[in-house]
Amino acid sequence: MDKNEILSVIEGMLFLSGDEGLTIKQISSVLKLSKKEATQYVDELIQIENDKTIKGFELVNFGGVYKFATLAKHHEYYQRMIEQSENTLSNAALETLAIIAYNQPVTRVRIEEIRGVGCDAMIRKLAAKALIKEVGREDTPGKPILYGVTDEFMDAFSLTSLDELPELKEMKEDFDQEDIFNTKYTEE
Amino acid sequence: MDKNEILSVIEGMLFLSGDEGLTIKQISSVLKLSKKEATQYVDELIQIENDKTIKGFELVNFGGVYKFATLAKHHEYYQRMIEQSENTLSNAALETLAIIAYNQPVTRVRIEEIRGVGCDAMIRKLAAKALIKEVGREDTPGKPILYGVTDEFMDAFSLTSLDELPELKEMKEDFDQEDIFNTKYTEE
Amino acid sequence: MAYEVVLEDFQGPLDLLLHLIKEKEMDLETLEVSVITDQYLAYIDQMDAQQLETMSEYLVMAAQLIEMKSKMLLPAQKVELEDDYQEDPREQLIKRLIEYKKYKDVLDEFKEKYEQRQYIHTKAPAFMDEYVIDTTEMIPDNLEVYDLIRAMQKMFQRKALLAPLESKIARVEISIDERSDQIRQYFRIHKNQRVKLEDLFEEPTKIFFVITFLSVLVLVNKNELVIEQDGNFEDIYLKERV
Repeated sequence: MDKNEILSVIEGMLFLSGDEGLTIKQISSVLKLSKKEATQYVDELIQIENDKTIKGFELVNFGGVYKFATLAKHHEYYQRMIEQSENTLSNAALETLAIIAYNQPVTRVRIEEIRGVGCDAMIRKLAAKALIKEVGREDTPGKPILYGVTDEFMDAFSLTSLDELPELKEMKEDFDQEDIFNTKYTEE
Repeated sequence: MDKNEILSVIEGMLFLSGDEGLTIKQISSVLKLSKKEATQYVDELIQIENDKTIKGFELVNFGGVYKFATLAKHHEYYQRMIEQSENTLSNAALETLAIIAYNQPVTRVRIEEIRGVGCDAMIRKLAAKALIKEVGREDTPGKPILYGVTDEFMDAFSLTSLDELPELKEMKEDFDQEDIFNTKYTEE
Repeated sequence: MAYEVVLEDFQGPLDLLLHLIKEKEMDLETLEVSVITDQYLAYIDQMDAQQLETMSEYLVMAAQLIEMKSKMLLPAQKVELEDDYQEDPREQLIKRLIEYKKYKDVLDEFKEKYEQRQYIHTKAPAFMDEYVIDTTEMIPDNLEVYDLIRAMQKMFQRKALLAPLESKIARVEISIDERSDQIRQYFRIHKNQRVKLEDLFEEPTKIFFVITFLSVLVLVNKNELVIEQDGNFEDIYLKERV
C-alpha cells in the first residue's frame, strides 16, 4: 500500500470515528503500523487537511484523540442548520422519542444509557413541545423523574395505540433464512 | 462570502450531518441560496472531493440525500474498526422489496398476487427495518394500505433515483398473438 | 429431506413452477400442464406432512394445476367455447409466471446493489444536542411512524459502529490502587527514564484520565515518583525516585 493509500485509509477511519475520534494506538493497530509510523502519517495528514482550499473541517488532536472538527468561523451556519431543522424533528429528537415510547416509563439516565449520549437538552425540548411528560418518580435513590409519551405524541404520529409500533425484536432482527421460514407462511 | 467559503461550509454541514445527510433544500436554506445555485455548488463539491489525492471518503447522493461515505476499496480496514453487523437480506425480502420498488404505491394483496405467497409478516418486517413505509390508502373497498420504498431503501441499495433500478424485461401479455410464444424460458 | 430442499430453494409455488419449467426445458408459453403438474405433485409429495400447514400456498397451486389438467382432458370444443368468455386458466397461470419471472430476473442485480452498499460506510451525525436552543411548543405536522422507526434503525447502526471501539477503550472500572500498580509496572519497564506525563493517558476516557491523574498524585505523595518540568509551559515529566 503506498503512502497516499495509507493516508486515505487514515482519513476514512477518522471520518468514521466521528465525535469519538481515534488514538494513535487504534490507528496503528488497524493499519499494522508502529506507533511512530502512525504518528508520522497522522502529522502529515493534519498538514494536508490544513492546506486544503475547501476546508469545512480540519484534523485536530484533543489530548491524544484525533478527530475531524468543523471550523469555529463557520459556527453560525451550523447553528442555523440545526435551527432550520426545527420545523421537522431532528434524528436525535426522534431517536429519543422512540426510546421513550418503547421503554416508558423511563428515566433520563436510562435514555442516555441507550442513546449513548447526554439527553438533557433534548428532553427539555421534547417536553416543551408536549411530546413527552413526567409520569412519576422512580422509587430509587434520588427519586429520578420518569418520562412517558403524551396524547400529543400519539396524535403527531397518528397512532391509536403504541402497539402499532413495530416490535423491537422485528427492528433488530436480521433477515436470516431461519426466521423467514418461521414467519413467511404463517399468515392470518 | 466567496465560492470557496460556500463550498467549505457545505462540506462542513455534510460532515456534521453524517449518515442523516442533507438535501438540496436544506443546504439552500441554510446558505440562503436558490436551489439551482445550491445544486451547482454541491455538484462542484462532488467533483472536488472526487479529485482529491488523499481520499478516505467521497460525496454520494442516495435518493436526493447527500452524504459522505467511505470508499468500497478500503472496506477491509474499516471492518477492523467497526462491528460488521452482517446485513443480509433474504431472497424473500429482496423479492418483496423489488416488487414494491417497481410497483409503488402498491397494496399487500397485489404483492401477494405477484409473489404467489402471503407477505404479511414480511411487510411488517420490512417496515420495521424502515425499508418500506405506508404511503397512503387505496381508494377501493376496505381502503387497503399502500406501501412504498423509503429514503433508507434508496441508501441501502445505493440508488440516487428509482430510475437506476435494473430494467424489467417487458414481455407482451397478449397471448392471442403468435410472436409471444417465441420467448423461451432459459437460464440467463 | 426434499421438504427442506423445497423450502430453502423456492420462494413459493410460482418459484417452484419456474424451476420445474426450466428443468424440463419447456417453453414458458407453451407450458405442458400435465407434465408440470406431475412434477409439481412429486415435489409436494416429498414434503413433510407435519409442515403442510405452512405449505398452504403450495397446496392451493397443486389444486389449481390438477383442475387445469383435468379440464384439458375435456373435449376441446368445450374449452374453446369457454375461451370466448373467460380467460383460459392456463394462460392466466402463464401470465402470472411471466410477471413473477420479471422480478426474479432482476433479483441478482438488485441483490448486488445491496451487497455493494455494505462496503461503504457513513458516520453518525455529529453530536449537536448542545446547539438545541429551540423551546417552541410547535409540533411539526408532517411526522409519521416511519420517522421513529428510521431513527431507531440509525441508532442500532450507530451502536454497531461504536461497539468495537468502545470495547477496546476498556470500560472496566479501574481503581486508583490498580492504576498505581500499572504505573509502577510502567516505570519498571522504563527504568531510570524520564516519561512524559501525557504518555500515561493512553486510554481517552474521562474516567481513565481522572484515575490516572489521581494515581500519579498518590505516587508522588508517597515519594515513589518525581514530577519535573524544565520551564513554564514545557512538557511535564515523571520519573522514579531512586
